[in-house]
Amino acid sequence: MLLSLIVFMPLVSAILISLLPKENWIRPTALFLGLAQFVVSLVLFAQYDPSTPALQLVEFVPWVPALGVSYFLGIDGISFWLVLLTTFLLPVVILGSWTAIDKKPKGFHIALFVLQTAMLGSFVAMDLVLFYVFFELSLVPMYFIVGIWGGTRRIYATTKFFIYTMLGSLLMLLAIIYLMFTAQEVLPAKQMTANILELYKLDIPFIAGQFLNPQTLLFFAFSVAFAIKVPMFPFHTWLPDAHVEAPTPGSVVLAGVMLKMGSYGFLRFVIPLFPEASEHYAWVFLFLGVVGIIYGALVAMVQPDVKKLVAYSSVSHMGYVMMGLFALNTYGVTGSIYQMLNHGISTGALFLLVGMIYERTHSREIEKYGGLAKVLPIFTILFFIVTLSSIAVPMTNGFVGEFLILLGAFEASMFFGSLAVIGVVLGAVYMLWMFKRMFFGEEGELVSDKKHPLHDLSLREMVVMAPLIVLIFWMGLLPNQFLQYSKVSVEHLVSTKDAYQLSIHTPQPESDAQLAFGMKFFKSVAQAPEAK
Amino acid sequence: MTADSLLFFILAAMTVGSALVVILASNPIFCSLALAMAMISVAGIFASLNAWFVAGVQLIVYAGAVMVLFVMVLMLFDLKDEVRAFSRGLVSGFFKIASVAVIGGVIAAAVWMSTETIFSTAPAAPTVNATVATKQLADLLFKKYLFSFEAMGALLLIIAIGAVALSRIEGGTHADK
Amino acid sequence: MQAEFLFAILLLAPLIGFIINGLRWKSKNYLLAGSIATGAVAISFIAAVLVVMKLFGADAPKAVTVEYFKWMAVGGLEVPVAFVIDHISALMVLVVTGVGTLIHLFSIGYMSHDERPSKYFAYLNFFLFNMLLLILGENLLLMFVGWEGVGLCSYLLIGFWFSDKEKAAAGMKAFVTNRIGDAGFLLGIFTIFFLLGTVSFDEIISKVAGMPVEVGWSGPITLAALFLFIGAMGKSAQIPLYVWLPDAMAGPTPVSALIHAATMVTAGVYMIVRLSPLFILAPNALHVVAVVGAATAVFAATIGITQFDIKKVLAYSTVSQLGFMFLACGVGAFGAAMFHLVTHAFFKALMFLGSGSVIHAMHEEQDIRKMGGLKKYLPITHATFVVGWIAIIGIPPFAGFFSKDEILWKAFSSPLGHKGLWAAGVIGAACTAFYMTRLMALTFWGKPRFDEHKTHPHEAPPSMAIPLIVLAILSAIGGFMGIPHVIGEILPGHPGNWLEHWLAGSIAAPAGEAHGSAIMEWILMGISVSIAGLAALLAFSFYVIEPDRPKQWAARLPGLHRLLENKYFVDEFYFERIINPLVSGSKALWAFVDVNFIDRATFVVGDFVRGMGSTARTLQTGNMQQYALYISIAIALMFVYLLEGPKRLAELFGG
Amino acid sequence: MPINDALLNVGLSHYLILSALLFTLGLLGVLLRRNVIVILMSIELMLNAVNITFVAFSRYSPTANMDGQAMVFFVMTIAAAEAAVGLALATTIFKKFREVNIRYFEHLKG
Repeated sequence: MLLSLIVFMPLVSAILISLLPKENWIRPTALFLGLAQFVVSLVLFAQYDPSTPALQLVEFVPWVPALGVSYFLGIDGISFWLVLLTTFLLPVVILGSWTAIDKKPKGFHIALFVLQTAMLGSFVAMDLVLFYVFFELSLVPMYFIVGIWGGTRRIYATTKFFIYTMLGSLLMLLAIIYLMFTAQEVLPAKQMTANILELYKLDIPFIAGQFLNPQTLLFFAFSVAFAIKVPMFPFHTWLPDAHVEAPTPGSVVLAGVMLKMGSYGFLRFVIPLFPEASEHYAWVFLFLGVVGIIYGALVAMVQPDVKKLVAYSSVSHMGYVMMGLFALNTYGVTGSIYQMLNHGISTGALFLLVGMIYERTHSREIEKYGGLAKVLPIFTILFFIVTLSSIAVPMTNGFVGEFLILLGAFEASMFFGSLAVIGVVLGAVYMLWMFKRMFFGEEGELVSDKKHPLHDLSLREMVVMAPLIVLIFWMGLLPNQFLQYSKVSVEHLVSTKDAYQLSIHTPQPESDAQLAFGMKFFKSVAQAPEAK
Repeated sequence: MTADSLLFFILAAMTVGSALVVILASNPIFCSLALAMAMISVAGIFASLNAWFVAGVQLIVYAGAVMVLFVMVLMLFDLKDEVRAFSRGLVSGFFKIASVAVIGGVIAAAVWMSTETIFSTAPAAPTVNATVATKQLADLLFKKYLFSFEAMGALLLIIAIGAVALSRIEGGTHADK
Repeated sequence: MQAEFLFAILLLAPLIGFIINGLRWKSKNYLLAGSIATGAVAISFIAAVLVVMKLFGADAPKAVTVEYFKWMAVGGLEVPVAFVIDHISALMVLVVTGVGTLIHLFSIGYMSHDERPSKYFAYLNFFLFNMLLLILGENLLLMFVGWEGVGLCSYLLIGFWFSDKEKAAAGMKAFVTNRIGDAGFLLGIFTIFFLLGTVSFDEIISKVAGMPVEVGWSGPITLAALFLFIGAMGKSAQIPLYVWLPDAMAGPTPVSALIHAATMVTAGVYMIVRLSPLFILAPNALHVVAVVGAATAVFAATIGITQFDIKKVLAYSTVSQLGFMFLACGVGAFGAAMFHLVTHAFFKALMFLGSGSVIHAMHEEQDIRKMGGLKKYLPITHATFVVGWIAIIGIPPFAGFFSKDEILWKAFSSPLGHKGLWAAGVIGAACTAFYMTRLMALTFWGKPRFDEHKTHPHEAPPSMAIPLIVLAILSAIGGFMGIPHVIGEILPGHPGNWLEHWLAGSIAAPAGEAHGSAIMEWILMGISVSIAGLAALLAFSFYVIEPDRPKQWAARLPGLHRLLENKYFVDEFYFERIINPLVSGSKALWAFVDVNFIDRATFVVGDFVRGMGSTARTLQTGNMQQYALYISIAIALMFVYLLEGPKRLAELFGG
Repeated sequence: MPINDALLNVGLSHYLILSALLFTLGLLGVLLRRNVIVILMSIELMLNAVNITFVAFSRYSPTANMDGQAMVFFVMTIAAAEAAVGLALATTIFKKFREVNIRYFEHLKG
């Protein structure tokens, strides 16, 4: 029941919020509910067993038996951190948008919570149709978040976002239906099914070098859907628009979690379901990943709008994630999972910071700033730390992910791996150049404006940033504590990807497990360094 | 030509002729009068088919009640001769007539082709006494189709209320806000 | 005491200093901040000494290693947080913490008028922490952490006065240029890891021990060595990545002394020495190292001749001296490289601090054309600077002589060496002697060229003078740790080459016979010293005896002078040919690929759908009769279909 | 079927063809006329055509069943109801535009 609780608690919260009579109750209630669902998700630490690759905390209820569709939830090392990242970011976002969202706060928070359910659902759904439902459901609240609380071109941006993503997922829907029918024909049960564990057993025909064969077509149908969501290089143009127009919390959730639904999809569905095609066409994704890294960095470099710069940096960072995934080795995949978390945290933090300065000056144009370091020292320090994380300086989280990805990519293909390293340089170029122009030098017109003096971060804003900063260093200094949760699953995936199977883990009844969950949590953290 | 067939052809000619007037006359009053005529002719047709009761109802309900309604509304509007009785558009007009012709033709062809096989050889059922026939009809309506009959009643009630409500709305859907 | 404990103190003391000063970054109390920072480094130094002591003695271990916890463990990659002090890192850690302490001490006085002394000391401490990580890290990855960390601190310290756009830009330039090197370093790590399956130095060295020497260019070890050398190029400012170092002089002068002369920039050399058993297997890579080193040595020295900023002269001098160290590495004389690294740390730190003292005295004036005759105002600074000057131009028995001469001799005699490399080294040394003498002459000697009534240069306070004196002593005697055999033999007591002995077990030596005899060594030594001496005399005559001569020569060789004064137009070249095209190309990419191509392509799809929609929309007029028409058409068609209309018609007309 | 026969023996076909004729005329009226009231009248014509069919089938079915006639009642009821609502709508349209042209129904869209 834990997973259902985690997934649907936000939905219940949304209903609760909708019943609130007074406007000024909404934010505290939302924050409380957000924190509550985060705390509930922490129970995962106690219930989750990192030593097995099997699916855990499984819930299975037939939904549409005739089609083999079921309400099937489960979690393993691949989705473990993504779930926690999602639940973690919600309270941060709510607190971060305390003053940024000034109209219709009720609707906004409802949308945020519904979105939360959709995102969590797609991370734990182990049934393709259920996954698809959650995957698509996530579009709706985001559509409204950008479309109602966004900037001036919000309608354009939100429509573009919606249609782009929708288009890809329709292809995926076709592929899902095809898979379900294939399962009916091929599997011994002779029954349609969307159960991913059953579908893993399919051996879909693949002919190397030919495009028109089932596995290749299915592979690309799924890939396009997820590549748009990630977004990978040629499908990325919705992202900068959506990010620039989205309100700060929207950007944070979009960059922090929603993009990961794409890369998670690759890991959960594309690679295990279509192993031959994945291997055969890995070079396409390595290539597009490299192009994304370099292209994103170059274009980010010349953006006049700081939010757009961060958005393009997302394209670059997600390029790393794609490279890591399609390195198809332990280093790359582990690095990718790590990089997903990093990106969620550091890009989320960057968007929050950009939002904070935007609230003060109502401008995002880099040229209008300058000399902020003198005026807003605390803001500068935080921004700098996040910048470091974004450009993957060692001892911050970014380094671990990027290093592992590059290591994996280098093993998979020396050529692409070496090219990707250029991104390391360019990343420093665009971030530091932006940093220099905004924070150093003479004070810009917005900064020196005596009529509107800038105030340094308030206590609330510091509280928002604190957990992110702590995580940046924690994940950078003690990565093993995080890596150990996904280690077994990743190794299982990589080593058996040609015949990937996932069993269901049935835990020994442990009566004291729930009681001692706090103890166990701290023990697991304390033991982390020794874990192999 | 027997008397029956003569009666049929006269009634049919009256029906079709008055229907033509309905759709061609430019003055709505003429239209309504022609419609009344058509109703009466149809009642005659019913009678020729031995459906005496239905023929009576046709006269009372249609030629009586419905026609009165039409005429009253027309009087209320005080409409003159219409300058343009028919809607515009040569092309669409052509399509309209063509499609109607096709429908009519196809139906006629269908009748032509199918009656032979189904009923033409079958003689008309033996005529029964009008009283018996009406009794049979009542039996059907109040037993077999009781639910539908009652539903009809409810429908009529709702329609009556709805019509009153609708005509009382100020400005209809375009009420000035 | 336990090694774990000592290492912890050694590493954490600067980190704690950083945290304390970092938390009170707003404080203007420079004395307190400086004391905390200096104390932290001093503690670190003491701990370092205590650890290094363990290496002495008859049955002393070759290295002291401690492991704290696993940092990363993924697949076959296991990266423990482990540290080692062996004979190489012992040398380095002592230099870094020792010279570091002195420079911290000096900084107290230097930064006394600054707005944010606490922040400065925090950065300085953090730098030291990272430098120690770099030096002590037991694996390549940990070294890389320090490697990037020192780059970061360098960025922060160069841009310390960030309100000045130029200085902020210099910081960024340093970081980005370093990053290019770091990228190479990363590739080097990858190559080594996939070749040997480990990143630990100990295991790398034991695994390469049995490997044959690679002949060609494409072998994995050669590749790894070249990748790593790219890293070294960035950090140690070699051609073509040296451009950041002269600009890095924008930072406070003690920073230049610590980071950009004594410690960080030598990290590349240190790394190569550390991996010498690997490099020695790739002679071709070593040739590259040697040639780049020699070229840099000459190239930077020639630029140094025409610079007028006191710190810029020293910066180019540093680049040039680093070139010497790489030359040494390239010819397989890793010991000589280490030796020069140490002596260079002494005398260059001394001279930077001296220049800091001068700048402090002249109220932030850095142009040597506006100095002159400072000898009488700054006697201590002058005296110590003279020691540094003699040391760098290589007059025996000062430190520079021994180390530089060993490099030159090895360049000549090593199996990997070449006469051309030797000649380049001698030219570099001559240029060094010339520009250093010029610097001395223009700064300290001759007549003052500043307004003596307005500017009153004052001698440095003791906190600044003490480090100068200590470093001067070290510069004077530092060379005796590596007395060449030929000299040792004629000295009383026959002192051996202690350094060579100390490093013997830890570094590799090139296979093959050294050529050249003791007589030859004497002759070459004589040649190089006399050439340097002549160059110094020439400079003396140019700038002290006949101050007009430089201008005459500049007029006589206008092309060369312009070329040198503008630093061979390298910065301009990079700017015009790399940075500008990159920026404008990116703008074009954005405009064409994103906006005009991808977006337009998606719009085409959208417009197509929209076009179909608006075509279909014309059917939906809202005209009820039209709708009725559609219904009737549909019914007609349905009837025709149901009654098999076409078939019937065919029957009707066909047969 | 010889023409004489067709004239003498009136059977089901005759009624059905009459019904078809009436129906098409009604349809033409619906499609071509502009006056809402006339259109309503045309609809009545079409309904009557259907009624003729019902009664004719009822009469000529071999088992003389009355279901067809029962249906006629329902159709008539619906027709009456439809006329009532249609005329009410026409009244509202007339109130607004002082005319009962069908094109004003275009304005009924939300």
